[in-house]
Amino acid sequence: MDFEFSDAEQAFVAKVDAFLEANRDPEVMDLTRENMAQICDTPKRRAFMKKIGQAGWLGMSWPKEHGGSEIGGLYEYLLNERLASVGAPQIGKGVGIVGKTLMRHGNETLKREFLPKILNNDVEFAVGYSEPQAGSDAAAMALKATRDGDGWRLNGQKIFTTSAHFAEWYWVGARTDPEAPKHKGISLFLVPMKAPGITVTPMPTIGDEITNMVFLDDVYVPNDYMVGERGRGFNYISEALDLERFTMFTFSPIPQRLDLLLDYVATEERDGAPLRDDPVIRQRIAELATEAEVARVLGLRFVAASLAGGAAPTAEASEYKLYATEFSRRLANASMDIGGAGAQLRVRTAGAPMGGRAESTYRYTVIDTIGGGASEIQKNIIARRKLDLPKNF
Amino acid sequence: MDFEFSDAEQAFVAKVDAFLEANRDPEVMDLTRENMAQICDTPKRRAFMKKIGQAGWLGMSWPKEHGGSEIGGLYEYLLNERLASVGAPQIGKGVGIVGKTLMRHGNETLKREFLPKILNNDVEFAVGYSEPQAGSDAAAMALKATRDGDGWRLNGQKIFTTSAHFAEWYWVGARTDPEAPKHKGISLFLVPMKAPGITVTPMPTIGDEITNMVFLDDVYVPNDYMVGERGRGFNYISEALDLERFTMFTFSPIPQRLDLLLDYVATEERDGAPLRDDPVIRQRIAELATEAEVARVLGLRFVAASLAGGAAPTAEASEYKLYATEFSRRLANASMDIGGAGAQLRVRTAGAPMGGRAESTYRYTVIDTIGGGASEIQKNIIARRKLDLPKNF
Amino acid sequence: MDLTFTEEQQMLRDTVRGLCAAHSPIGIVREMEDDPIGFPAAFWKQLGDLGVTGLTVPEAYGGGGQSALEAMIVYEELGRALAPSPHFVSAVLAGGVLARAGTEAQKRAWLPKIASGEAIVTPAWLEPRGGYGPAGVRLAASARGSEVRLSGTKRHVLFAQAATRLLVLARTGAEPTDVELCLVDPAAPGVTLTQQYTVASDTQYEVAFRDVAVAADERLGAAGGGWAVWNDVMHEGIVLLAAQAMGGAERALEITVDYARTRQQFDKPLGAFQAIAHYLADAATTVDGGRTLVHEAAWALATGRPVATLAPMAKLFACRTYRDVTAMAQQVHGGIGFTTEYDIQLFFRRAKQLQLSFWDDRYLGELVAAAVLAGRGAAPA
Amino acid sequence: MDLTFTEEQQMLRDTVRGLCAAHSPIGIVREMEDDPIGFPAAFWKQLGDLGVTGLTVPEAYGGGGQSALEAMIVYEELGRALAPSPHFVSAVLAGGVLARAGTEAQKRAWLPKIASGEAIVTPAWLEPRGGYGPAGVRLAASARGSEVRLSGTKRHVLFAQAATRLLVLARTGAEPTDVELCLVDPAAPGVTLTQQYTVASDTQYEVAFRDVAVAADERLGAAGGGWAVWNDVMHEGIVLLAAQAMGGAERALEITVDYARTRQQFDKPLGAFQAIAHYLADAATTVDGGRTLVHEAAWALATGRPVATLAPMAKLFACRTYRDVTAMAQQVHGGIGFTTEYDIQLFFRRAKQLQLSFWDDRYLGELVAAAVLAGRGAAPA
Repeated sequence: MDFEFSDAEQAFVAKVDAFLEANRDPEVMDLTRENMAQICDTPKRRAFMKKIGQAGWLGMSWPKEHGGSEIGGLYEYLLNERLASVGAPQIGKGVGIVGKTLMRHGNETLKREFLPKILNNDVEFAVGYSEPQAGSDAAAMALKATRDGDGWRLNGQKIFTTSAHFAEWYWVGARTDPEAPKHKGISLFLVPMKAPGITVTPMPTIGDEITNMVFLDDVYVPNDYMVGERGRGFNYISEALDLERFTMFTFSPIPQRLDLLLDYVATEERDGAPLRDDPVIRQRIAELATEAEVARVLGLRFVAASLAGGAAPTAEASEYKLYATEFSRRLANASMDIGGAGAQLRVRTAGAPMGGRAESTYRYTVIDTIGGGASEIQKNIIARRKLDLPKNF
Repeated sequence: MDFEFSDAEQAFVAKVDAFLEANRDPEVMDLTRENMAQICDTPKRRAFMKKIGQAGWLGMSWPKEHGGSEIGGLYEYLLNERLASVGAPQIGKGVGIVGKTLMRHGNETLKREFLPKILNNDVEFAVGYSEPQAGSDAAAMALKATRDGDGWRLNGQKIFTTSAHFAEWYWVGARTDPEAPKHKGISLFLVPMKAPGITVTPMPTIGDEITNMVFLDDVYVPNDYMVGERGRGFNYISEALDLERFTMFTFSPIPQRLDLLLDYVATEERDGAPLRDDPVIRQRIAELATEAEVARVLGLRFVAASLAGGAAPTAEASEYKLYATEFSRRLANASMDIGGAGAQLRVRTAGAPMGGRAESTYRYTVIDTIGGGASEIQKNIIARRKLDLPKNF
Repeated sequence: MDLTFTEEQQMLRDTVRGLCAAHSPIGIVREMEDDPIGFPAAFWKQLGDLGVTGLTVPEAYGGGGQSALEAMIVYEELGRALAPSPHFVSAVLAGGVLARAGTEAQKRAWLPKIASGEAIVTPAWLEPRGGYGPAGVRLAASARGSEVRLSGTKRHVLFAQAATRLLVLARTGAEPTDVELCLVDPAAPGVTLTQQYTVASDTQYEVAFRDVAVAADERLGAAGGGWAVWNDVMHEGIVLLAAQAMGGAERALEITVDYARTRQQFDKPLGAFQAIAHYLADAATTVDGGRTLVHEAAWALATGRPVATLAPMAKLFACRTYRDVTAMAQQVHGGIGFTTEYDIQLFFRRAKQLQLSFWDDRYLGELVAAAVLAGRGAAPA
Repeated sequence: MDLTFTEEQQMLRDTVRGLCAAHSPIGIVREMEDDPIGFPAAFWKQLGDLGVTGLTVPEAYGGGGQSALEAMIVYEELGRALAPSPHFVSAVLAGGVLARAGTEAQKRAWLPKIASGEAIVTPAWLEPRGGYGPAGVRLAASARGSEVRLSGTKRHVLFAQAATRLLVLARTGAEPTDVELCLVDPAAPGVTLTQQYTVASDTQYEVAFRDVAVAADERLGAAGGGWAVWNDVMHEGIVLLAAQAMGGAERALEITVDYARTRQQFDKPLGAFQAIAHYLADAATTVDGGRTLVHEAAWALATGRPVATLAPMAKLFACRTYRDVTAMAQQVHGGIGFTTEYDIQLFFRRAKQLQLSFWDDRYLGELVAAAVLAGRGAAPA
């Protein structure tokens, strides 16, 4: 039993930290963007990610034949945790679900076109699975793809496409076989975001950042840009989720926010009395710190299970995701309470406790327990996969 | 708007209190019996209840033609709350479900035999609905009643018959029509507990008191002792529940236990420091006192709705039952925590905080959120009846 | 026992609901977010014209002389509609202070204008690094003859830009309750307003006072009596805020129940999932319980019963319920509720703010504990 | 990173599980409830014979010299089986104190006997109206030459009737840490034992000391150093109790999941109701999280890392989880779980006791807060 990472892994973390120190830039590393810090939506952020690629840190888990270094997903996990800890953009969809799915199932054209660009961070992707009538139930997606000569015509609407307003390519699921069972009629496509017929409409969120609706009106896609086999899209989506669990919910923002709160409590006073001496606050701090540690070790447990190989550690992933995100919301709520009346003030408002991040986190973390499989979905998974209970819905 | 009872109602309460004061007896009024304080299982308790009858307080809600005083169910509610507040036995099954169902549906023989005895407290009943395979789903009861000449033969098993070890008569549901739909094949019978073929087996509980299994082996019941019409037993059971809501879950034990805790906090010290000065305990006390008040007014809300007449206030009853019983368990748990290491000590153990009732309540209240419709059942009812949501199970 | 409202009370409710629908519909509520004025002028005028603004101001000073029960009904409706107005700060708090502590001349000068809505008076109370109690008041009031001079900083001053006067809580000595109340023109020399942005996007200002002169006739009540007056007024005020919270919670729950009835997931309505149905049933229970508790507190106020226990209980429970119900509501709404387009987020953000404003859980808990432990066992050491 | 156990550790787990099944099955656990001795002699003998009792006692004194990781495995298994034994009080606490603070002669006299199980030494620590900290120790130790005399009352002394010696915490002066540790024969003149009955039906005594003489060679460690030793030993001990709690929670959850899979309600298994399934999924998550936290704390102990944060976190979280999981388990079991016939109530009752024993949530929370705030910002005033 060993709860620490190996010397080699720790050396890698130190190298990443040194890199981050050398590349400090408040526009690139912005903790106030909370969950959205991970996206590469500005030129500076893209340039930063290009440097990450130059350091050899894109494609670490890829096979050498495709330009990767085959050193295992754990390093990508460690990298992302460090990136997240300073609010820097993270490696994600490109080296993750897009690259890995293309390597396994894509045709040669797609591999040649996209894999080198991904490793060099020359392309940003947007992912389109969710639709207005298919939320937690992705297999219910309805966007239509109909045959048109040597290609397809896509018609319909996607929702919650976070990167649609800056990405070049759309990784999008569509129903190619309306007669097939729900899970078997879906195919995956790669479509340029600038393709005629695509309209992107921003959806502002209470997390300050935007997400997007994407309307596809008779968008033509050549058959070569179908990913893998027709009708197997849902399988690829599920497989990629399994492959990409390492990067699914970074933990670092939680200790980072807890530190913010602890430092606030350690230094702030109310009516001349230090908050740190307040027994009620001390009890709440103790609970939060303890639950944060539980969330952390549930993450390690899932990482360890992933490293062990074998079947995908579905229940471990769900337990971690459930606990960590529910805790994230509790922490945000407690930070507001401990911040008191001032905690209602927003980032960049004079005198806001914790730099206003108590407030922003309270709004941002709403999505934590929803995105990437809502808490209720995680509980369904745990009940069935781990506890072997009957279907409950 | 008026949150107080009328002058007449308050005068009645004062009269009851004076009666209780005049009849103090630790064997009759025993708060340590917690939920089971309500049963008349000893000669002294039966004698006490006979006095209650002599005071004219049995059958207050009964029509005059049957010996009642027609002054409304609210007085029975007030009486029971006062009885519960001192741990005295309460009026219950006899004047309640048995009496009221007999008056509405019983034949003349049964009315003549039982109604006067009930008013005089000359009979104790046990109620047999639950079976091993029919818990929350009472309509699933399976105990068989088969025709035998001019009567019936009962065969099967009941469970959780609390009063079986001292009652004279068994008010028992049995399936007379196995081919009928679940809710329509049940009939109600009155059977002497001493009838040949009845065996009572005690089931000790973690609430110190016992409940019982009752085995019926070819028990003969004359047809006259079927209550009302064949196959309508489930309707009678449901109707009686609606009629008897006033006495379904007495609130008084909650403020009584809260007082016990508040007095403990007000007088006890730890390491020389008064508990009452402890900010953490003060916060918890504030929450408990507030939630107790919410439980109380949810009870009043239900009482007020009952008094208003019209449809049975099902949702109000469920909200009160759900909230009050869940709170009852939280209060018990908090009393243990505030009592500290000593709280693990039982009633009649030297030095036990709150006379050991923190400990006993912690065990007893387990049944609060289960008996009389588990919390989950109450939530189902609220979701469907109040919120008009679809069936969720 | 009677938990129903009179016909007049029901009419008042309908009136206010109608006013909100007509003059502060949700689109206007959204427009007012982060606005420097922060409330719709037409709505405010209508509240004044129809006598709602002056509802609880004594009749002798142009008000309606109604009880806390009527005010509570108004606040349930304002809470449901999220309708922004300076009614609470001006008519309830400042009006309450003036009615209790003002001289006859001060009452005549201000109460009728407050009742009509013509004047808006808003308290300047909280300070950086200060709590909700008297010790939190540190802004210095130094005597210069019959004048006092104010120096210090206030925060969370609602609607300061639109205010006719600020009701300032200032410190006159070292004793905890050496607190003075006085009226200050926000345009007076030495007063600086800076808007501050909040989770509820309401309209708050930081107000800096640099040697601001206050004349004798702008000082309210006896020296050193300021905190007691403020504390009394707050006990009435928090019952109304509790009503506002329960109105908001009730409406947020309705919106969520509607959503759960219609939104399909895995081929059935969300509300057919037992987990979701049980969230909603729990919420319905705490909302009904909280509302009844608030009704009881308002009834106690209206009938002159003590509210040292009930008033803080009401705000504690109501605001916690509002916060918890809206957090649950966001979860049930899923991703779409995270977008600003849906209304549920308006409730979610306001709920947390209301919980932290005008006495938070911690401060209220202390009040409740003190009240329920009073008279039991030995006196505190 | 490696969260697995070695083959040897797995064998140790199997051995202890086997021992519990053979010598402390659930029927025996029930027989031991409220028993004046309180543990099965055969089980205790087997633990001793197989080296489990002495597992963590230094090899030089006849023990196994194993680490906290091995001890943690043992406690998970004892917790699963609810197996009663004086191992914790004797080998962990008293053994830990002796190993740290005993003279060579004292160690030679006691550690081998503790390791074999031949001697049982149990701490006499808590007192009426006292807390868990040093101030709670008020039993007076008055010096008479090289002897001390003890007068006072201890409570919650586990297995006192079966004990060879009591390890008494006594007060020698007014400073908080003026605490002395000494060994007292429970049969010595002036010592009176009274059994006390508990929620867990375990075996506790109130022990009264009336001018009880303690010879110099029965005093442990330096004067005034008693509390520091006790505090260190407790930090190890609570990690094992946390393991015991998680073992119990895990088993209680298994029992409940089994019940939910088989018990039918409304024509389907309980576990097919989403509300129930979600209770169980939440419980599985906190049990897995708690177990991993306890493993980390034990690993930190075993590798000499600091545990000022992790040890109290582990007991705080593990005991709360055990209590919450068993309360949920009772609810899922319904009426039948309220009868003593079902085993779930055995877990439910023990869980609450474990949470209140050997530092409760409040005390642990203070330790955690102190640890996580240490070194941040300004030093406390």
